[in-house]
Amino acid sequence: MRSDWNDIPDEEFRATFRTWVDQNCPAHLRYMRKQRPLFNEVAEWYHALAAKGWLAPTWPRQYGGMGLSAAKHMIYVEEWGRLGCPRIPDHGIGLVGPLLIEYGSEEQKAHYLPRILSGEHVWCQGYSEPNAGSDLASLKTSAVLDGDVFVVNGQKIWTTLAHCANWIFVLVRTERDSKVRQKGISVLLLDLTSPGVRVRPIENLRWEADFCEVFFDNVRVPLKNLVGKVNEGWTVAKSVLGHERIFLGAPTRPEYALERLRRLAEARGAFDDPAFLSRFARLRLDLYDLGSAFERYAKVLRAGGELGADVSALKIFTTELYQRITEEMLTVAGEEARLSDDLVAGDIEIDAMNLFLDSRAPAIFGGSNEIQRNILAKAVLHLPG
Amino acid sequence: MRSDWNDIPDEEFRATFRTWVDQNCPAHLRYMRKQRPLFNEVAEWYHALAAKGWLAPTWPRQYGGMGLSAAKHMIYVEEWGRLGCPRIPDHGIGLVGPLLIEYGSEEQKAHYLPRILSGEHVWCQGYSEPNAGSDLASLKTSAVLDGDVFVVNGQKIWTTLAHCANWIFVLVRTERDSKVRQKGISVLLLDLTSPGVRVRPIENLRWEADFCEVFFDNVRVPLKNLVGKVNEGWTVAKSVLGHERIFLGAPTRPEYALERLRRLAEARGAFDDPAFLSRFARLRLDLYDLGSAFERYAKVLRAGGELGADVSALKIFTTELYQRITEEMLTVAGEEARLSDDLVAGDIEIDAMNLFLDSRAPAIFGGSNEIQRNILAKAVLHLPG
Amino acid sequence: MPKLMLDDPDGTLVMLRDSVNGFAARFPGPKALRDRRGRGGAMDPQIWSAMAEAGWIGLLLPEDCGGAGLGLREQAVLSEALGRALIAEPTGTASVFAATLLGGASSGAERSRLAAGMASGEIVAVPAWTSGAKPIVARAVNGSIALSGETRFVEAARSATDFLVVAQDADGVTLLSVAADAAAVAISERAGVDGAAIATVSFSNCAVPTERVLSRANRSEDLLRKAILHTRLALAAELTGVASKALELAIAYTSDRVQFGKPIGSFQAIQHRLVDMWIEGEFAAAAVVNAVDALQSDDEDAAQLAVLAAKARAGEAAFSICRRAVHLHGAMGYTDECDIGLYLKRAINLNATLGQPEQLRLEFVERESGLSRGRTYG
Amino acid sequence: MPKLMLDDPDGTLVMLRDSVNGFAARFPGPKALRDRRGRGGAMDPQIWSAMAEAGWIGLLLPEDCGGAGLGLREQAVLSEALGRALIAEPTGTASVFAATLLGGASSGAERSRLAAGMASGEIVAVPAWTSGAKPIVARAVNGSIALSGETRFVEAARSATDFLVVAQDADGVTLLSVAADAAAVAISERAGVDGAAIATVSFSNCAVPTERVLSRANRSEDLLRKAILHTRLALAAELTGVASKALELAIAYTSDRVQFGKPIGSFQAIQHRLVDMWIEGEFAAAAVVNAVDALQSDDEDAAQLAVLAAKARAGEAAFSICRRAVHLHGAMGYTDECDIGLYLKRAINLNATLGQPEQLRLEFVERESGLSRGRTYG
Repeated sequence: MRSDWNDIPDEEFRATFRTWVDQNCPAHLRYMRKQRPLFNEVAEWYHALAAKGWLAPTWPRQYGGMGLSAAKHMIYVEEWGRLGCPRIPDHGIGLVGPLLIEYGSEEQKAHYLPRILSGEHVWCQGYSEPNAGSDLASLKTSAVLDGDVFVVNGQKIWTTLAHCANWIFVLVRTERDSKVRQKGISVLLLDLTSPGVRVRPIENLRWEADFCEVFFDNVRVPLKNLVGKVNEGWTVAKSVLGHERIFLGAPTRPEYALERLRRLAEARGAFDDPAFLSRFARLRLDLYDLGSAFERYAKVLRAGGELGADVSALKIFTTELYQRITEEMLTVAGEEARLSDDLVAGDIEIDAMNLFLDSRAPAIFGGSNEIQRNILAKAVLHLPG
Repeated sequence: MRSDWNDIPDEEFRATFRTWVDQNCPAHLRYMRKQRPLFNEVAEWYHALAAKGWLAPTWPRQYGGMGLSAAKHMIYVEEWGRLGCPRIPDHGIGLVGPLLIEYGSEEQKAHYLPRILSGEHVWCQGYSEPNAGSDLASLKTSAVLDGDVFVVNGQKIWTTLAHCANWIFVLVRTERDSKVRQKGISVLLLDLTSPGVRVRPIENLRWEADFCEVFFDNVRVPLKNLVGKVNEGWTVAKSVLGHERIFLGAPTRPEYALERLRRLAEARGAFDDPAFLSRFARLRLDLYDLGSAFERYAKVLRAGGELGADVSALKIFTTELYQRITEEMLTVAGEEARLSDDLVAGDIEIDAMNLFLDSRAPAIFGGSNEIQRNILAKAVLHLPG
Repeated sequence: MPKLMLDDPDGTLVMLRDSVNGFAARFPGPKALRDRRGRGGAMDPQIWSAMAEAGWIGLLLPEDCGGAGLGLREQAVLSEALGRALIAEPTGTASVFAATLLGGASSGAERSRLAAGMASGEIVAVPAWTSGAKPIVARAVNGSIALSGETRFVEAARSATDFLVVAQDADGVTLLSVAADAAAVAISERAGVDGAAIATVSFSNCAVPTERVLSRANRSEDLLRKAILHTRLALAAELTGVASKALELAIAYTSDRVQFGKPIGSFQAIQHRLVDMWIEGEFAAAAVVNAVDALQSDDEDAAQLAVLAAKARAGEAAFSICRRAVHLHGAMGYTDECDIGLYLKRAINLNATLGQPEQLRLEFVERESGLSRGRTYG
Repeated sequence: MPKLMLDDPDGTLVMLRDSVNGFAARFPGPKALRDRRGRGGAMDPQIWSAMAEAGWIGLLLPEDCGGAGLGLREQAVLSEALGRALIAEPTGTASVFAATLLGGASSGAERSRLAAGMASGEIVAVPAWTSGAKPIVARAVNGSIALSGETRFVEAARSATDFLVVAQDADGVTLLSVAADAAAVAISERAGVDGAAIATVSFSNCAVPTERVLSRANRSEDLLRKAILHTRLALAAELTGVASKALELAIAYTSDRVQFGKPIGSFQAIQHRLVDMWIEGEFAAAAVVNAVDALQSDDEDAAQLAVLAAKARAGEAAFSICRRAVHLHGAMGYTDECDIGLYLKRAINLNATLGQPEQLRLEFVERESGLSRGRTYG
């Protein structure tokens, strides 16, 4: 058995990882326009990672993961991004795995974890509902116990990639009358091929469907698919994001967009206009300083610390910077800003409109920036209620 | 007796007014650095206007005013501004006069109005208190009736030009226990030379004192100095601003500041920098469009209509534009932005720091921009409570 | 909501607004816009004929060639109402630009044919001209005129029956019409953000009979300048309508959407943002009214400045209001099913047509300071 | 509150911060700043000596000339703490800039005299050099050196005992010291926004003994570049401290101030604004830490970029946070009696010193893209 990854010096780990990934991630999958490819579109890469044992960076090695520390995991994510590897449907790896490892029964771990690694189970996450978005605790999808089976009724929405998943881990209300709304919620593992499940993809502004509505009509879920204790799912649900919250604030998207802006501006001669240069300089420095701010939190993780609520600063800044960069692309595009087709810039094509529209999403998802500011006001600045 | 001003065509009125003012407003008082000169500093101009009968533009002619319509009054104010005439201490003309004309007794009108015109009485306005600013109705200065005399105790603050005034019209609480906080408030006319009054000027960021604290320690005010009914002063107090609310949104200050910015930029060669030109163009167009927006409300007045709450849009825009222009001045000033002294620009001096600091005030006074936005959200957009 | 405040002594403007509302009930803008994508961006002939029937196409055509003899006030109000209703046909170019060119063209059979056809909806006359680009060259060859060159960003090219071509000949600028199905005309389309196709139209030594000349040098230059001026005004008005409706949708959504037991529109941060959006919308409307007023004076310089300001302000306001309105719709705003995204896309198209705000602002200050009196167009 | 997050294995940085807090209790910054205005902008010798006594003046001087041998990490933390406490003495120039020049100067009696005097507080050595201006000219005359020219924006000129003059001679850049009371030195002062006088110092054929030469061509150029680099870092750190304290004051005021029965800091629009201010402050602190780290590597290009970014970010953040903090203090913020205005004025001074954000950002992208490798200073 190979040695512990965490004992290898950072730069050696980085080089090892980078070399193998560069050699093994198929070229046609690099720098995909799609932010969220379907499972089938990236299956070969998924299986290659699994075969190498590098699919689950943070799972303990006993479950087939790499057991990386937060610091090593950051390197893993950074190199992945730099090499333009596609995002794989990662709810199983990133959410269900950690959830089961912390709260699942031994049977659940033994059954589900290998099937995530093999790609037999493709997972999605059933949290939001039409009237429970920012205010998740007001969710209404119900699960009523009938013998040793939960009967689930209700609807989820914004369920990313549900149309290529066959399993969903779903937050349901199992107790209707509790005074504290966070009580009475449970987490179930639900087979999407069960009778009574209907999935409807929702087209987004970019004319792609990467999220769905999922309807449950008397869907029967065995009691053994309950994770943790009944009515105490809120804690389970909220726990799945640990140090990974830092990645919501990673500079990846604005970095990519700024490079596209630079190329477009070069092709259009915009750098000859000092007024553009002045606006570009502001964006460039925002990105540079975002790197410094990201490093400030990464240091905490490297030192073995935990992140506080203050890490939300990164999420707000990076998502709004991404928007400002793509808005500038439309200014540089001039009359061509009217096109949804990509813009020709020398020998490459720049997906200006695709990026502009894509940049609308991150300021909403993962907790809207307004919610993040509310949290910071209370948890960090301790402002009065 | 001369004919009704309102029967004269607008352009003829404008020309008549402009010619006389240009000939009679002393040159050394034009374009003063001080926004709020003291009475003595501008007394000669005050008396000249009074002698001509042009001191009180909106008072009815029977009280010695010009009886101007809102439309004619706008011309009066515009020309006054264009000729760089100084602001005179105008609480008597603009506030006390209209207040007495609407709510005062015949005796009060006969006694006070002529003394305003003669300059014998110089007025200030006692509304705000240390804990009653935006939330004016929470005022605490008390007046207790003792026979036919009110005994006044408490403190006012931000009382503009109290140190050159000899009278104050003051909002006091005459009833402590009413449930509606707006009830139980009265308006008194108070002689500042009375025993128990103390006035303390407050220096502002520009090292000038244009407002004061006023302390009342058992000050005795005759009952006959009550305006309107006791405990019903809130309506009186709120009524004094009618169509004049439009002037809070007048482009005067940003107009002046932009011209100074233009001169400074010319002297510093900033127009050779297209990045500056681009920022300047935005400010210039903001000012131009402010003119169009102002005209939209002025048309309502000219047509004899009344202004709604929506006129606050002008106040917000003009005060924030004023700030952005003066901030740009500091950018153009470069290392010289460190100076509080005026900047030499060719053969003139530009008071960049003076304007920058002055521009901090209008976004606060006259109802902070936050309060204006609250009002607009409710009264114009009808957003839920 | 922000709205063009114009005197309406005889009620014409109210009637225009009412008729657009009635039209929108029959042909809902968002549906038509979605349908257009399914057709690859081509116009819906039924909608365009209905608009012609309503008297909206070529509204600016003078009475001497069958027009309604209505003016820019009416056009501004019409465009604003179309913007609000998201009736996203190419009104700015195939009606306002075309009618201004034809209205000032020399009298003659071709002008009459085109004007009558436009007004009846049988002819779709699409201007072929690109701001700042290499002009189309016209040469006299064997008693006809040969055109060579290309124009970019042509709307509704595939639906055109005739192109109104602004070309350069030895004497200056000439204006002529070209049958859209002429052999030497090639159309290459790209997808526009709001579903309309945007084309490059090329003329390869395309022979045009001299009867199709509509106006010659000097006069054509004035005409072109005037057409740009009128079209920018119409675009500004349409943008104001788009902005106003997007704001209305955002207010309705946030007043309705409950989270944490309260409508999100009751949260102060949302309220203040909506107020700022409203102020921008009000300023856009005021700027357009100012431009309408200025165009009715004799001072062309003043009119140019006012129109530049109006298009810049309305474009910026519409883009910014729609962006924020999308955000205020939360996840719903990021879906194609929700109308608000269509307003954003329409705003982007109109804002990018005939000059984005930055460019227009710079032109304004240059014009005002007399720095570059030499430039005529764009 | 935003704060420089630096490793502090031996507790030096905590001690530094504590000692500044203790100092500020004895010499409260706002009071000293107000007093200075009454003195027409001159330094308070008592405060400067106390700072020297604390070991803060010439902190960067190497041990070989009596310095503490501390580095840029310590200087950054000191400057940040001074900024927070509003101890508005000319630390950036008369300590950091001067110490960097002296630290790299040639060994010799003059260097030792100045370094020892700086550290003891008896000598106030003020750099006389203006970015981008016509340099002071040095000519050899009768065995001494004659200086002619003027430098602008010199802080604490009237309090200086010696000027450290960067002059141009036939070989390049030379560095020498001039007695401040020399006959041919003229000082003309103007009022600075934070009460410190800002002077133009002129040299009219001023004779300086050759013993006062501290460093000659080539080396002086490097020294000057390094002095600018260090001073910009120190200014950025000081600005971060100013910003952090201004934010703290704004939070305290809005948490305290009750209107409509609630602290105004409970209103969501105010909360979100404070959060945005806090984010700016955090980014400023992170940018300064990044610059400190970069300066400890061997990559000078990387260090230059990091310092440009830090000064730009911290300057912009401090100016913007202080402006908004003044506004959040309402009418009180507009008075001279309230400390918050002093923070704003201090931020304006520091932000305008050695490059405003716009200039620094442009320099960053030019440097990064290699567009103008020729420029050396400023």
